[in-house]
Amino acid sequence: MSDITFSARAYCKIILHAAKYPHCSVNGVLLSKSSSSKGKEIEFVDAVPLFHIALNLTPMAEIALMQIDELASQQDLVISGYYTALENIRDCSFEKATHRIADKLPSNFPSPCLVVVDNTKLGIHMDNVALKVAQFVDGSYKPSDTNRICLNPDTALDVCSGLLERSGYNLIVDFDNHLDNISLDWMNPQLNEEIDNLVSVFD
Amino acid sequence: MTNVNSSLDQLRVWRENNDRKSREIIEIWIRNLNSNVQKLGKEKPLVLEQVCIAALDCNELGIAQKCIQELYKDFPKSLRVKKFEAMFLEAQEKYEEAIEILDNIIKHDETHSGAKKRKIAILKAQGRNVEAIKELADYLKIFMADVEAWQELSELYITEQDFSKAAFCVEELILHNPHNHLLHQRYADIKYTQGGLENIEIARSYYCQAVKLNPNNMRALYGLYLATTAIATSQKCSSQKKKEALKLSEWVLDEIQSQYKDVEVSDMEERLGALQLN
Amino acid sequence: MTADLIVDPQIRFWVFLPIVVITFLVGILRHYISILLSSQKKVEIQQLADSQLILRARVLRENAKYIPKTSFLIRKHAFNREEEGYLMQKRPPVTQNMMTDPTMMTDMVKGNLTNVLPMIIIGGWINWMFSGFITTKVPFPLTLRFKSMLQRGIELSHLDASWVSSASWYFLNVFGLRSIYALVLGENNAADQSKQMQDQMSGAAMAMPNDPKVPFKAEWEALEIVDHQWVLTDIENTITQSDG
Amino acid sequence: MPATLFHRFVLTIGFLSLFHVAYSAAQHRSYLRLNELDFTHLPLDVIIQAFISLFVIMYGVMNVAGDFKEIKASAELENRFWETFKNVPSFYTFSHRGRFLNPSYSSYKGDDE
Repeated sequence: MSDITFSARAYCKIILHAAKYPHCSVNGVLLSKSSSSKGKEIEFVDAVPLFHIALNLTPMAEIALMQIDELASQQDLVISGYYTALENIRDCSFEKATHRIADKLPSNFPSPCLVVVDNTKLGIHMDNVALKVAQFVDGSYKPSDTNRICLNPDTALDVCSGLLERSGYNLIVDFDNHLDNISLDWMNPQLNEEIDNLVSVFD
Repeated sequence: MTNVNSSLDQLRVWRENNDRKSREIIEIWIRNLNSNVQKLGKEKPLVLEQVCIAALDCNELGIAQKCIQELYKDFPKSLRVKKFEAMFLEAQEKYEEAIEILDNIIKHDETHSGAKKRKIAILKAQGRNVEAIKELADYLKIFMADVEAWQELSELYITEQDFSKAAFCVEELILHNPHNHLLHQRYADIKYTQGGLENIEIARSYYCQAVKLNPNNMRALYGLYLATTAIATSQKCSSQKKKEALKLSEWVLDEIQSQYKDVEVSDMEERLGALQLN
Repeated sequence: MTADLIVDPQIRFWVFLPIVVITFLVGILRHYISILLSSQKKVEIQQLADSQLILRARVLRENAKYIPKTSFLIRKHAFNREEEGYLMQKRPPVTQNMMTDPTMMTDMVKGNLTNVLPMIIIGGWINWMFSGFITTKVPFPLTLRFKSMLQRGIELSHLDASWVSSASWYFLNVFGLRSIYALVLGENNAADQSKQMQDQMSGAAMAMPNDPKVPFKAEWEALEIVDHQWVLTDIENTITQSDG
Repeated sequence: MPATLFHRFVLTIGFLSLFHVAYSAAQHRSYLRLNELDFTHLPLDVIIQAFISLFVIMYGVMNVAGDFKEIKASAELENRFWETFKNVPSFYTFSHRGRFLNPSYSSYKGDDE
């Protein structure tokens, strides 16, 4: 049974965001199709990287969520997950990863996911998914089995490695970057193109 | 030779800005400086230290070792170089040995703040944030005017979500550097996160100050918008206050829009429209 | 144009310039000798903490207007509390006997070696070598009282007071080259003798073990009378107005 | 704005001209002394040259000395961002993801695995 699916875009953005700021904790939100919001099956089609500076302060998160929500709803997407990568390489516990955004998600989406990057599994050439997922069931986040996680397409890992090799992390823009320089777009259109190209190459 | 000079210029800019561009620094080192260590001139120790830290950041232990050796050649007895040796051990997660070296330094010179800071950093690296906070607070009882330490303490408190103490640390930073818009904005962020009408009003004032010091601080503009709308929609406020807050929020929205005027980002109107709906 | 003295140009080359060069070079030499002899002064951690405390108190006093009133009051309380306030803490009086502490003795000997000795030797030598010359003239008239200062070694009661004798020229150089040393050797150099002289004058106070009580008391008083006025009270209106 | 060769040249010319003026003034004084005339004022051309060289020097110095700083105390801080401001070198830790991006580092080998 595999019912938590990450698209190449979502997966690459999470990993690249973690790779761009190796010495910081980073976070962001995951988007899925709003039509698929039934049951426990979920497919994350995109990710929006949010912050790498002072994650626990809320004002900018509020602003970011407002804007993301607006844009997502236009594309029939909904914020359905929260991802984070913790600063310390040994840290990948869900307790430290919880965040106000993760606590608020259930009001927006029935069974959202909390995703933590497993720092120990990272590498330029990855052979398995470096994520840990907890899904919101019955009032709390419960860790999900790793074999429930899968990637779509299967080549997403190769795409991600390809991006890491050519320093693709310099392309990714998170909301903090946008606030420092508003001409950078946190929707990452350029990176999306790059990912789509690579996906078609590996197909 | 021109390569070396331009590399040194680039490194100097990053050093002075505290930029932690470790990957780029290592790239420059390998490409231009590694074979020209003797040509670094006056800046040699500074550059070596910078490269050493960057190398430890990227786990390039060979490069770090070379830097430390070069430093030892020039300053065989320096405690400062010894500190880098401790950091080298740290990067390999040999924390006990690192602490031993640091303790030696402190025994030698009781006032060596660098070594004491490294010991706190080791606690942080081990994930023992609470102990790190305690140690740092003790450190600040002696080195009360150490701005760096106050800043680190504020970051630690924010990660531990102890916002009132984080606010105290940022206040201390503001006292030392009252013209820095970043600090005012951070203080307001913390106050806003704490919530409650009183705190949000303080947040509004500090966002204003940040905007006044730097009209292009987007975080402060957005924050000011949030704070004013929160006041305008609050039930506990007098109508006079609400009216003022509303006026201010309209002004800020105009400012935000004019910031985005020359920027080509798709769907900008929708993004800003999301603000107005609330 | 009355009674204009013409000074022999030879004096310029054999008295005026040599004195400048000698004093300058001696200063440089002294700088390096004192670097060689100087021993790293150990700072006591308590002293360091005290100075940081005073710095923080001063910063608080000066920039208090940038933080909210409650925050200021918390800090003021911490500093000025009756019993345990930072500025009220009692220190056991530190008494250090100069004779029992060998490092202090050597420091004193070294200080004398680098400061007083060369001063006497070079001064005496200059007086002996170059005595009795008129070297230069200050370009403005001076009253008679300056004669003892500017015309040391020349006992001519009719000479205009603006003429400078060689011995006085030496002393003018000793004191006047300070900024040149700062330029050549950098700030805080040891060649600056006049600074050393000032230290010697207040030497008694400096040599005493550093007692923080007095500056603490001053800082305490200053902090007591600070009237907290928050600068951000009316900031909302000022920014909307300033930007039109 | 870096000091260009041109501005250095202007500055040198200015100083040379100023020294020339000083020398002319001294010449004038000695000429008066030799002719036993009383000093009233310097000749006009000397004064004019003095002023011109003054302005030339001012122009040169302003361009050679480098950029002016803004008078507002906060002006310099406007170009600082949290991106760099948050970095405190003496508290850097190295137990982070940095190592996995090192190509020679295949995967994390912790002793707790």
